[in-house]
Amino acid sequence: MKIVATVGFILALSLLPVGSFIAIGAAWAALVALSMAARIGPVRMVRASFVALPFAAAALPLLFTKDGDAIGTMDFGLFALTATWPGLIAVLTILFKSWVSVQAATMLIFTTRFHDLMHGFERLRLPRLMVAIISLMYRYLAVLTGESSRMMRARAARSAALPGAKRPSVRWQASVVGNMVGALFLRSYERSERVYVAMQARGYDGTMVRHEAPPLGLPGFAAIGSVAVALAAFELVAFLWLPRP
Amino acid sequence: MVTPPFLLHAPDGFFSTPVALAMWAATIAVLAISLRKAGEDLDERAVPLMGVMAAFIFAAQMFNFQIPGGTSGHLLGGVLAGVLLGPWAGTIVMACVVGVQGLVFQDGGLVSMGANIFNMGIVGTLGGFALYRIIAAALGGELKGRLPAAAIAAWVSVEAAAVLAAFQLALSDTTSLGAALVAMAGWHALIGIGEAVITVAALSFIAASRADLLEMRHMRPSRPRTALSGELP
Amino acid sequence: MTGGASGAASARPAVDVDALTFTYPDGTHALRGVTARLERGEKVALIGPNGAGKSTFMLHLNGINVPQSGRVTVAGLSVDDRNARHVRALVGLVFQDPDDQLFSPTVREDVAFGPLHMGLPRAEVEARVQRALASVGLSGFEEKAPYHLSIGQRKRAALATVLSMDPEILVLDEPSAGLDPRGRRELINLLRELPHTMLVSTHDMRLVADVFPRTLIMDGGRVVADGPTAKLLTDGALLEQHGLELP
Amino acid sequence: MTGGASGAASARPAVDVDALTFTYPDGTHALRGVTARLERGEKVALIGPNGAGKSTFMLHLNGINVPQSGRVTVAGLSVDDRNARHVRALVGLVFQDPDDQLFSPTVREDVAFGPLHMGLPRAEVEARVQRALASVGLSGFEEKAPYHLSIGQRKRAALATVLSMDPEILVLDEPSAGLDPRGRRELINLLRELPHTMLVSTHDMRLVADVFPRTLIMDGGRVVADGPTAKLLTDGALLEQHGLELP
Ligand SMILES: Nc1ncnc2c1ncn2[C@@H]1O[C@H](COP(=O)(O)OP(=O)(O)OP(=O)(O)O)[C@@H](O)[C@H]1O
Ligand SMILES: Nc1ncnc2c1ncn2[C@@H]1O[C@H](COP(=O)(O)OP(=O)(O)OP(=O)(O)O)[C@@H](O)[C@H]1O
Ligand SMILES: [Mg+2]
Ligand SMILES: [Mg+2]
Repeated sequence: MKIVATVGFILALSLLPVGSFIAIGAAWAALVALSMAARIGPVRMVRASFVALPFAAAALPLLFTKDGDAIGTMDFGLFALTATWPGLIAVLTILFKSWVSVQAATMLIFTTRFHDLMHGFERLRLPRLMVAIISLMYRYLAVLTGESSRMMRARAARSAALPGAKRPSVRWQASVVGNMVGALFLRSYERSERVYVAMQARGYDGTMVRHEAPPLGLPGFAAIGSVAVALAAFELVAFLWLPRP
Repeated sequence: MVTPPFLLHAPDGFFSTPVALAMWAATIAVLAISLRKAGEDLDERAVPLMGVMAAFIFAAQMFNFQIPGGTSGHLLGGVLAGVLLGPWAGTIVMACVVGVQGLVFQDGGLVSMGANIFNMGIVGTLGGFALYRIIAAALGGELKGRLPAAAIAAWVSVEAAAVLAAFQLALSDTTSLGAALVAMAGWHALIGIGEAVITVAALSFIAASRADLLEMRHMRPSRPRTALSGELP
Repeated sequence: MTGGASGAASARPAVDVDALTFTYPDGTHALRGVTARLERGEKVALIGPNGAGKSTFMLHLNGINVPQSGRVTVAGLSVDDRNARHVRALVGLVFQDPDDQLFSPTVREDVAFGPLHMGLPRAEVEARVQRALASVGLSGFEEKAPYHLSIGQRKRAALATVLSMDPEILVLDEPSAGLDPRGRRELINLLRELPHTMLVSTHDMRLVADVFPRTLIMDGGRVVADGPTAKLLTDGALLEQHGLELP
Repeated sequence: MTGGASGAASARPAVDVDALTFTYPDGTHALRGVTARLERGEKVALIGPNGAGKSTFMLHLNGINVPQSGRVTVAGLSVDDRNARHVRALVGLVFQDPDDQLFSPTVREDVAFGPLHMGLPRAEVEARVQRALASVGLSGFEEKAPYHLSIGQRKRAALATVLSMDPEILVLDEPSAGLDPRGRRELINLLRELPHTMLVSTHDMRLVADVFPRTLIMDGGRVVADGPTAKLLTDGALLEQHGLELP
């Protein structure tokens, strides 16, 4: 349910035409209101959302490649870059859309326990094999990333340098990383065997028995329906009435 | 700060809706095939094996090394997953990795996830593995031939993912094709070298310690060695 | 009804192993003729150097390894491929590393895994989860992720995952590894209180002396000594010979 | 020449830690003012319950953690971000799980990692590898994969990976964990023979009594006792209070 709403929300955002800053702003305000209701400080959400920033670089060239009124020109001698208004608007649209989308996804994670997320996926007909793999993966992420950070720490502990000695080559370092990956693989592979035996010992024979996710029922469908209607209305308003530069 | 291969984890908003949905459709189709194919040659060990292996790929991506200039390089893992787990299971595992990264760690968006899985999981693993097989066969199929095959496949898989992402960005009108190609493909040509070195080192490490695990396409239970099962023959 | 496992078995030994051998596919002879017998309610320690075959032996008691030659009988039920599933409901096996045993996202799901796979109804599963957690002192931890538990708590949660299957016999591999002295003390008290028949492998001689009236020593795939703990653990020459030491 | 680390240092303490505090990013106050001093050549045990801060403290001695407040001086060299790499050549840190430490395809490459990283010439690296392996009794294992070693051998190989860096000070985290009694005995002899200044954390009270003349007890991020092992380990009330027990 929340998954559907979140994906719907992001989809609606991405359908918005270039320059719909007001609509994006409205969507963001709605999100912030929701997050207040769920008692996640907006600060936490905003902080989590900055992961999208590095990607901004990918959109920047657009600033210069759209035709239109020039804002300014940077002269690099050999060639000059001209930033244009439509370019600027396009870039900003992308950045805002992506920033608000990331916050929507963040909110889904902050308000939903992993366990319920998995139930959600089962309802969405994600194959059981994948649901089972993802829950196990999630469980062992902490264990294996713990192992990999201890390995990196052990490497750091031996990464001494004598004053004046030259730095080890990048190639050598990359192959050390390769060795560490190989070592971690063997540890993980053996772990998977032990986990399998532990599962077997408790009656596992190839099928994961779990409590069935409680069925969605009428209220669930009604909720999804109303979210869909709301998003469609939002979309319509954004296209037809809200001013864009 | 900027860990380059993760530029392949596009957040939402960078792909236009039609591009994102088309990539989702392609991804779902390929995953459905992979699930069926993987189901054919994996037994009841599949769940624990693939679950732990997905966590492994994720954890292995954490190992990094300093590149002069302040950034750091690390593994992406598509070809490695394909070689170790077989192409179909490897594809599923990579899809789970990219999926969890997007869903739980905001490393890549939800609507754009279809494209991200396609670029890294499917092209990287299925495509990378196919290339690996072809080259390895051409080189005679021995371990000596398989390592260079893995190296080439690893480099190509990263480069191909980057080029594909560049095309998707251009199609989405997010950026111009030329700029995207130069930025993504150029940068990832370097990243790909790191990927190749790491993949080869990892495979030769495994060959030195547990050659049996490289022999089989899908794995059977072998000797579990707990932290305490001491003296080996 | 397959063997009157609970009622009629009281006259029978809990575990009866006869001339058991086992060779791993790579040719390692891990067991070279193990014979042993545990009465109902007995608590027995299994000691021996690394590689003696202790873990391999324990995997036989619950049908994960099946005898290549010789015979294993648990509560009157002979362990073979056919009734391995039934045996697993009788014998609770706990592994050394709790991270291997706790593979679910929450403690509740982990403790419920065994009962669910036995096909029990929902209410019964929940009741057993509560009972098992209470008996290891972890009531209220149902929704916690195993990742957030301390090592001592994870060890106890691992024990709860098999207690919920209501086994008659507990088989524990190295339960005290990694615990600090206080955690060890708590474990010792817990093992003393549990009423089950128990076979416990360990390198911790203090634990052996504190909890188990009887001890088996394994070395080289055989049981090389079997008797009252008080007697074996004072026999310096015997211990020395098998790489062990006085507690 | 940065501090005359080897020659002039003999008058200075090997390790001098003053009012050290450390808080993890998640807000855990792991160290709340640790003060301690080790003279050159001293062998000191570090004991305390799980979570006392022992491992966190040890990571400071080699610059992996740098002091948030307070001061750490090793062989006259103050440990900070700037000379962390230099300090790592002086302090050999061995972690509990040898699998964290052994990440190369052969024992030789693992033992050579430290010296290679220090930029030493090839012949010198090889000589150090030989010396380090000999001192832990693993000569002849150069080409073996660490993966194929027994747990006791892997523990010793992990020690060799730092001995090859010729450290002045050895810092070992839980060296005896997981060893069977014979392996423990071998380790005890090895630790007795090595001439280095040593700080060793452990839960193994027997090991403490057997090897270390002096003991530090940590609890709650502080050093709560420091004195001759013979005196501390007979003070039942003190041990009890910090969740420890008599050896
Ligand atoms: N899966 C396996 N394949 C091949 N050999 C194995 C396997 N597991 C264990 N062995 C070997 O079988 C022998 C017995 O091992 P086992 O693990 O039963 O010993 P143990 O007594 O439990 O030792 P520890 O005290 O170290 O746990 C050892 O030589 C070991 O190397
Ligand atoms: N990476 C980390 N992030 C946050 N907290 C941590 C981290 N590592 C340790 N801690 C916490 O810091 C405190 C001290 O931990 P530390 O590992 O130093 O204890 P220890 O004395 O070594 O315990 P043990 O005997 O279990 O090894 C504990 O409360 C622990 O939970
Ligand atoms: Mg064992
Ligand atoms: Mg510690």
